[in-house]
Amino acid sequence: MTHSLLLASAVGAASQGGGSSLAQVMGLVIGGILINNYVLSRFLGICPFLGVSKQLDSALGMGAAVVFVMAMTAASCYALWQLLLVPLHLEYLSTIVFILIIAALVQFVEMVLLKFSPALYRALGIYLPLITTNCAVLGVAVLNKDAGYNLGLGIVNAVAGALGFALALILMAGLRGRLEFSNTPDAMKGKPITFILAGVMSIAFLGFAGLGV
Amino acid sequence: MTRLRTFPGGAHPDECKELAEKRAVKRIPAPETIRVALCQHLGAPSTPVVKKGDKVTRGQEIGSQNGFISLPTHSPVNGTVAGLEEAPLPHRRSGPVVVINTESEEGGPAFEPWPDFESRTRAELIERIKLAGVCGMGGASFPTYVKLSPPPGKKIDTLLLNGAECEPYLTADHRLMIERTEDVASGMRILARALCVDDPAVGIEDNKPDAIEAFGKAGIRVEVLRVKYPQGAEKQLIKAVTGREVPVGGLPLDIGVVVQNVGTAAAVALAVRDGEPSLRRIVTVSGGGVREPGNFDAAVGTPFSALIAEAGGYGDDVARLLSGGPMMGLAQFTDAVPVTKGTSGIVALTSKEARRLTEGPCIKCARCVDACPMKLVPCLIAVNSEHEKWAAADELGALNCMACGTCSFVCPSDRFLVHYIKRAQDMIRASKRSKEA
Amino acid sequence: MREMLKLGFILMAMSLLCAAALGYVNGQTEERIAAQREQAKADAMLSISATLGDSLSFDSLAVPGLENPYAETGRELAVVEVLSGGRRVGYVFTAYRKGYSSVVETMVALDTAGTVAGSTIIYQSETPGLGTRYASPDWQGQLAGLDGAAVALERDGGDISAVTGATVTGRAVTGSVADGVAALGQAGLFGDGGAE
Amino acid sequence: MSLWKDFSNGFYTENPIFRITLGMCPFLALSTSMENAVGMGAAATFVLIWSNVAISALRNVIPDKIRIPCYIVFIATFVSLVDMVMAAYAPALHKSLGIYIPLIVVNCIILGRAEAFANKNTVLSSLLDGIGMGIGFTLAMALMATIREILGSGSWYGFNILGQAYANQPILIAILPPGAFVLMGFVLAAFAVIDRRKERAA
Amino acid sequence: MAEARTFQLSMSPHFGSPQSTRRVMYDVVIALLPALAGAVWLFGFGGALLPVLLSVAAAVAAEFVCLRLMGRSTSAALDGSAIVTGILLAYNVPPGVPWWLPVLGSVFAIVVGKQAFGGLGSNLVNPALLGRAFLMASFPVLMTAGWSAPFEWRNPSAGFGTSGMPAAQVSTLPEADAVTGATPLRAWKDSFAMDDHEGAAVRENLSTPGTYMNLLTGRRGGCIGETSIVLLLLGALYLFVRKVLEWRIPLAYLGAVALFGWILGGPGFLEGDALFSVLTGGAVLGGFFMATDMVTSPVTRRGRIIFGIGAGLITIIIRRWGGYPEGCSYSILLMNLATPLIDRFTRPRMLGEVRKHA
Ligand SMILES: Cc1cc2nc3c(=O)[nH]c(=O)nc-3n(C[C@H](O)[C@H](O)[C@H](O)COP(=O)(O)O)c2cc1C
Ligand SMILES: Cc1cc2nc3c(=O)[nH]c(=O)nc-3n(C[C@H](O)[C@H](O)[C@H](O)COP(=O)(O)O)c2cc1C
Ligand SMILES: Cc1cc2nc3c(=O)[nH]c(=O)nc-3n(C[C@H](O)[C@H](O)[C@H](O)COP(=O)(O)O)c2cc1C
Ligand SMILES: Cc1cc2nc3c(=O)[nH]c(=O)nc-3n(C[C@H](O)[C@H](O)[C@H](O)CO)c2cc1C
Ligand code: SF4
Ligand code: SF4
Ligand code: SF4
Ligand code: SF4
Ligand code: FES
Repeated sequence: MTHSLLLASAVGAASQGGGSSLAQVMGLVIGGILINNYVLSRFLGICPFLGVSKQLDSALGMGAAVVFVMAMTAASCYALWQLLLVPLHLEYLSTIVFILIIAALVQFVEMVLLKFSPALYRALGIYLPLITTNCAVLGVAVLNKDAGYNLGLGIVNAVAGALGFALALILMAGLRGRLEFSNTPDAMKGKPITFILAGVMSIAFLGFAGLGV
Repeated sequence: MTRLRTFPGGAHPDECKELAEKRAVKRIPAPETIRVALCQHLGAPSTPVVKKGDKVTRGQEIGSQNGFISLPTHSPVNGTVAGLEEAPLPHRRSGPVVVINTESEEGGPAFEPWPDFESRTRAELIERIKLAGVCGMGGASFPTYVKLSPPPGKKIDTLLLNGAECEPYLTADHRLMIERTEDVASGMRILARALCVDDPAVGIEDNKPDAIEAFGKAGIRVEVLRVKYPQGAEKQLIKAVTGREVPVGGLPLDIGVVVQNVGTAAAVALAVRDGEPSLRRIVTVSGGGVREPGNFDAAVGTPFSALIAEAGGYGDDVARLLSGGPMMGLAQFTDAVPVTKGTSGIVALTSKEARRLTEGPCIKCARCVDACPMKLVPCLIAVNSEHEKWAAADELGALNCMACGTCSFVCPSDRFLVHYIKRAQDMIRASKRSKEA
Repeated sequence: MREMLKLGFILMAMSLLCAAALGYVNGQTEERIAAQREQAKADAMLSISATLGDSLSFDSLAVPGLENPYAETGRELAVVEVLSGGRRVGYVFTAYRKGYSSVVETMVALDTAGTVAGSTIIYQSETPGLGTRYASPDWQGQLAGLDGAAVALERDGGDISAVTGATVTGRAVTGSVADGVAALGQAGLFGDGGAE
Repeated sequence: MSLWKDFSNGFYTENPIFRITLGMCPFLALSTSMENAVGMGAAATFVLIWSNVAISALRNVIPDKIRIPCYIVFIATFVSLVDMVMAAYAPALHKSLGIYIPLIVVNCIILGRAEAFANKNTVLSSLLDGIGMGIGFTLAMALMATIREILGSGSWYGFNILGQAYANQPILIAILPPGAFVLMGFVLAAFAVIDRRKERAA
Repeated sequence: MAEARTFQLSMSPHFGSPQSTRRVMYDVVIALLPALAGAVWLFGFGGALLPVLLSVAAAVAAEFVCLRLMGRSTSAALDGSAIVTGILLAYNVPPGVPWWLPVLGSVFAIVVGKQAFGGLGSNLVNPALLGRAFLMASFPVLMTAGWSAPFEWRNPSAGFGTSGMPAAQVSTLPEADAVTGATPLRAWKDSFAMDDHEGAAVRENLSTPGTYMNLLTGRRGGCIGETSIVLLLLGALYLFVRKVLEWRIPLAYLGAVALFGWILGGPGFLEGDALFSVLTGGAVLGGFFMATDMVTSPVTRRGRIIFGIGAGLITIIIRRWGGYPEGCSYSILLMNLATPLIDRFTRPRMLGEVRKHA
C-alpha cells in the first residue's frame, strides 16, 4: 500500500542535499560547543576527558589533536560513504569502514607529523593513539552520516564538536589543578570527585540549553 | 590636599605607637654582665681576638672583620672577658658571643674625631665606617660600608634615609629623629659624600609631624609619605619616593639608589665625626605586656630582661616576646638574649594583641593578593608550598617575597602564609644550589 | 617489504571474511529492516488519517507554487494526498520547528477543508517529562477537529492548553502545524480548488 | 575454580565500570532507564563474548604486529551484526540506543579484554571472561539505571513505583546528563567507603 | 639578676587584622537581611520568610551531617557560610514555592556543591547557584511558572496571581502599582516572539520611568530575594563599608550587563535598554552577592574584572537568545568554571618585574 519513495517525501527530505544556510552553520557551531557539548551533554569522549584533563598542557595538546583528527575524519568518512559505500550498496559496512579509516588516519597523521613537523609531533604525538578509541571521533562520523550532512556541514559539525570537547577538557584541567588543593574528603578523592565535578560542569552548561540563533 | 605619596598594596595595622611615642630616650647603664654577639651583622661573624680573662676597654676591637661582607666588633664597656660561648641570640637560635663583666663605661673616642669630615676623601670615610663596625640598624643589619662601595660601573644618584618606621609599637627611629636630628643630618651628609650624591632625602610617614618639622628646620629634604605598612621596606620606599622599581632579583643599587636607616646615619655620624665605634643603640620596649613602655639607649649586649626591668617589668599577661615589631619581629624563647645593633625594639604582646594561631582554610578572598606590596599572589604560593609543589611556587615568584607579613596580617582565615612561603623559598634555593653544584 | 605484504594480505583476508559474513546477515535482515521502517511510518500515517475514510491509500503530491515555511530548519514541506477508493479525502504532511532542544517533527493529517484529522510527533528530543509530554495521544487529541490554520496555544489566543512550563515546545508544535496548513491553503488545496 | 574466577571477576572485583571506569560514554548515556540499560548491556555482552571467543580462537593465527587492527575488525563486525539484528527485530530499542550501538566498537572494555585477556587465554576461559564482563557491565548499567530511573521518572522498568504525584514532578535532573555524572560520583564514593570498611575488617 | 623567663614561639607576623572568616560571613548575613524584610513585605511570611528559614535550616543541618560523617569538626557548620548559602538559595527561588523545594535545593547545594569538595574554601562553583541550577533542571515548572505577584498575599481575592496571565501582558495594576506579567524579563523575552509591532509596544511599556521605579522598589514578579533592589543596594553598601566587598566584580558585572544589555539586548544592534537590563532579573543580587563569592571568583585584580565582564556578557546572551528568561545564575556558574584558568593567566606583574613579550 505504500512504497518507500512516497514516505521519504511525506517525512520530508531528511538529507540536506542543498545549500547550507548561515543559520544552520551557526546552529551547528553553537550547538556543538555549548548546547550539546560532546562531553557534557552528549556523552561522547568521556574517557579521554577524564584521562587527559589532569594537566593544562596535555589538555591543550589533546584538544588540538582532536580538532584536527575529527575534521579529517569527517572529510574522509564522508568521501568513502558517498563514493564507495552508497554506490556499492555496502552501507552496512559503514561501522567497519569508519573505524578503519580513523585508525589509519591517526597512523597517517602521526607519520606525517613526525616527518614534517617533529616539534608538533612531540607536542601532540602521545595523544594521537588515544584518539582512535575516542568515541567522539567515530561518533561524529556516524552522526554526520545519520544526519545526512553534506561535506561542509559535516566538517563544521566535527570541528564544532571537537572544539566543545577541547573547551570542556581545558576547563576541567584548570579546575582539577585547583581540586588538588581542595580539602576533599577521603571517600571522594580521585574518581568520585572528578565525576561530580564533571556533573557540576554539566549543570552549568545547562545554562546554554535552548540557546537559539 | 594633594595625595601623599606611597606604594601600591600594603595594609594598616593598628599603630600602637602612642604607648612609647612620647617617651624621651633614656640612656641606661650597661648591666653587670653583657653578651656581645660576634654575628650582629649580615655575613660572616667576626673572629674573636680576645680570650677569657682579658681586660678590654670601651671601643676596643674584640672581633676582627672576617671577609668582605663582615665587620669588626667592639666592646661597649670597660671590663673583663668572662668567656667566649655559644648563646641564644634574638635573630638566630644561637651564635658566638663574648661575655664581658662590666666595670665602667667611661672613655674617649676610639678613633680620631673628624668634625671636618667634608674634607675627607670618600675612601677614608668608607674605611672609617667599616672600622667602626657600622651596619644597618633598620632591618637586615647589612654592613653599611659595603653598600657605600658599589661595584664598578654602577652609578648611585640617590640616597634615601629611611625614617618610615612603619612597624607598630616601634618608636626608636622617631625619637632619634626628633632628639638627635643633628646626628642624623651629619650622618646623611657623610653618606652623601661617600656616595657622591647631591640631594639626599629622608622619607617619613605623616604620622610623625614633629620629626618632619625637625628635619625641615635642619634644612634637610623630607619626603612625606602616607602611613601604610610596609612603607619602610626598601623597595616600597624607593617606589614611593622615586617611582622607580627595583628589578626582580636585583638590588637598589641596580637603579642607582642606596637606602639607609636613620639610625644607621646617626651611627655613621658618631663613627666619623666623633670617632665612636658602633656600641649602643636606641631600643623601644613596648607592648601591652610591659608596664611602662619607653625608649632606651642601651649598650649592645644588654640582655632583654634588663630592658624589660627598666620598662617597669612584665604585665600579668605576656603571650609573646618579640625582637622587633609585631609584623616582622622574631618571637623569642627566652628574655636572656642580648641586644644587637639590629635590635630596634622589644615588644611583649598580650594574648589579646597576639595573632590567633588556629588556621582556617583559604577562602580565596584575595585580601592577601590586594595587600601584597610585592604584587605576588600569596594564597597561591602558600597552597603550592603546602602541597610541596616547589616549582610552581617558584614560578609564582615565591623568591620575591620579603616576608613582610602583610598577607598573613590581612588574612581572615589566619593562614600562616609567610611560613609556607618561606618554606618554599628554602626548598627552591636548596634545589637551585644542588642544580648548580 | 614481503613481511609487510604478508601482513597486509592477512588483514585484508580477515576483513573480507568479516565483510562477507556481514553481507550475509545484511541479506537476511535488510528487507525486514526496511519493512520495519516503512511499517512504522505507514502505521503512523494510517492512524492519524483513520477518520478520513476507509481503505485509505497514500500518494505523494506535487503542489505547484507551494511555499516552504520550514526553510529555517533546513527541511521542506512535502505533501501526501490521502485517497479513499481513489478519491482524495485529505492530506498528510510533516511540520518542523525548533522546540526547546531539538527540531520537533509533527505529522499531521487534514481533510480537504483543512481541518485536522489527527496528528502525531514522529521525532523530538525535548526534555523528558516536559517537552516530551506533547507526544502523548491525549495532548495530540486536542488538535483533531480544529481548523488547521488556527491551531494555537491558549496563550497565543488559540484553544490548546500548553504543558505547564513547556510553552516553547508547544509553540513549536502548534506553530509549525499552522504554518504548514496555511501554506497548503495558499497553494489552493482546500475548499473547491482542492476538492477538484 | 580458576574458571569460576574468570567468570566472576567482572561482577565486582574487576567490574569494568566501577573499577576500571572504561566504557563510560554508553554507560552514562544509556543508564537513563532500565530498558535502555538492559538493551545496551545485552548488546555489549554479545559483542564481548564473541569478540573474545574469536580472538582467543585465532590468537595463534593473527600476527602480533597487526593484532590491534584485526581485533578492531572483529569487534566492528560483531557490532554491525548486533546493529542489524536489533534494527530488524527490536526497532524501538534500536532507536533509543541510537548512535551508541556503533560506538561499541570503540568501547575500551571490549578492546581492553581482547588485549588483556582473550589474547592470552583459551577459548573457554575467554568465553567465560566475556560472559562475566558482560554481566558485570550489565549489572553496573542496571544499578545506575535503577537509581536514575526511580529518581528521575519515579518508575522502574517503566512501572510507576513512587506514585503518580512523584512521577508528575520527579527529580528530573537524575535522567539528564548532569545527573549521570553526579550519581556516578556518589556511587564510586560508596564503593570506596565499602572497600575501606572491608580493608579495615580484614 | 632576675631568672630568665621563657615564652611561646610562633611565626611572624604576630599581629592579625580583626577580620575573620566568621565575621565576614555574618556581615554578609546582615547585609542580606534588608532584602528579606522587603521580600516579606512583597510576598508575605509564607511566601518569603518561610522558604528562607527552611532553606537556612536545611543548609546548616546538611553541613552538620556532612561534617559529622567525614569526622570533621562540626563547629564549622555555624561559621556562617552555610547560612549565607541557605539564604541566597532561598532568594533564588520564586515566592510561594512548595516548602520542600528550597530544602532540597539547599541540601544539594551544601552536599554536592560544597562538602563533597571539602567544605568551605574547597568548592569550585558557587554552592547556592549550583543548588538553584539543580532546581531549575529538576523542577523547571515550579521554578519558572506561576509567579505570585507582589502583594498578592495581602489581597488574594483581587486575583492578580499571574499564573494564568499571558506573559506578554504588562500592566500597571491600580491597587499595587506593580509590574506584573510573569516577570518583566519573561515579558521582554516573549516580546521577541511577537510580531514586530506588538513586541515593540511591549518593550516600550517596559522602558518607562514608571517601570524603572517599580523595578527599583520591587513591585514586580521575581525570585524572593532579587526584587527589592533598593534594599539590596543598602546591604551592599554595608558590605563596602565593612570592606567585605571589593568594587571590581560588582562594577564589572553590572557594567557589562548594562553595556551588553544595550548593545545586544534589544531587537537589533544597540537597541537594548541598559537600565532595564541592570534592574531586572537577578543582576543586582547576583552582582553584589553571588558573583562576589570569594571562594569561586578569581583572586587577581585583572581576573576579577574579566570574570565580571564575562558573566555580564553571558547573562545577556542567555537572556536574549537562551532557553531561560534569566541568565544571571548560569553566567556566574559558567565563569566559576573558568576561574582557575583566569587566575592562571592574569598573574599580576610583580614589583620590579619586566615582562618579556612573547
Ligand atoms: C646577600 C646580600 C647582598 C647584598 N649586596 C649588596 C651590595 O653589594 N651592595 C649594596 O649596596 N647592598 C647590598 N645588599 C643590601 C640590600 O640592598 C639591603 O639594603 C639589605 O639587604 C637590607 O635590606 P632590608 O633591611 O630591607 O632587608 C645586599 C644584601 C644581601 C642580603
Ligand atoms: C617589611 C619591611 C619593613 C621595613 N621597615 C623599615 C622601617 O620602618 N625603617 C627602616 O629603617 N627600615 C625598614 N626596613 C628595612 C629596609 O628595607 C632597609 O633594609 C633599610 O632601610 C636599609 O637601611 P640600613 O641598611 O641602614 O638598615 C624594612 C624592611 C622590610 C622588609
Ligand atoms: C532543564 C529545563 C528543561 C526545559 N525543557 C523544556 C522543554 O523541553 N520544552 C519547553 O517548552 N520548555 C522547556 N523548559 C522551559 C523553558 O526554558 C521555558 O522556561 C518555558 O518553555 C517557558 O514556558 P512557560 O511560559 O510555560 O513557563 C525547560 C526548562 C528547563 C530549566
Ligand atoms: C561576599 C560574599 C558572597 C557570598 N556569596 C555566596 C554565594 O553566592 N553563594 C554561596 O553559596 N555562598 C556565598 N557566600 C558564602 C561562602 O563564601 C560560600 O558558602 C563558600 O563558597 C563555601 O565554600 C558568600 C560569602 C561572601 C563573603
Ligand atoms: S581509551 Fe584511553 S582514554 Fe579512553 S578510556 Fe581507554 S585509556 Fe582512557
Ligand atoms: S587572605 Fe587568606 S583567605 Fe584570603 S586569599 Fe589570602 S590566604 Fe586565602
Ligand atoms: S610576606 Fe611576602 S607574600 Fe606576604 S605580603 Fe609580604 S611580600 Fe607579599
Ligand atoms: S569507546 Fe571507549 S571511550 Fe567510548 S564509550 Fe566506549 S569505552 Fe568509552
Ligand atoms: S566512553 Fe570513552 S570516550 Fe566515550
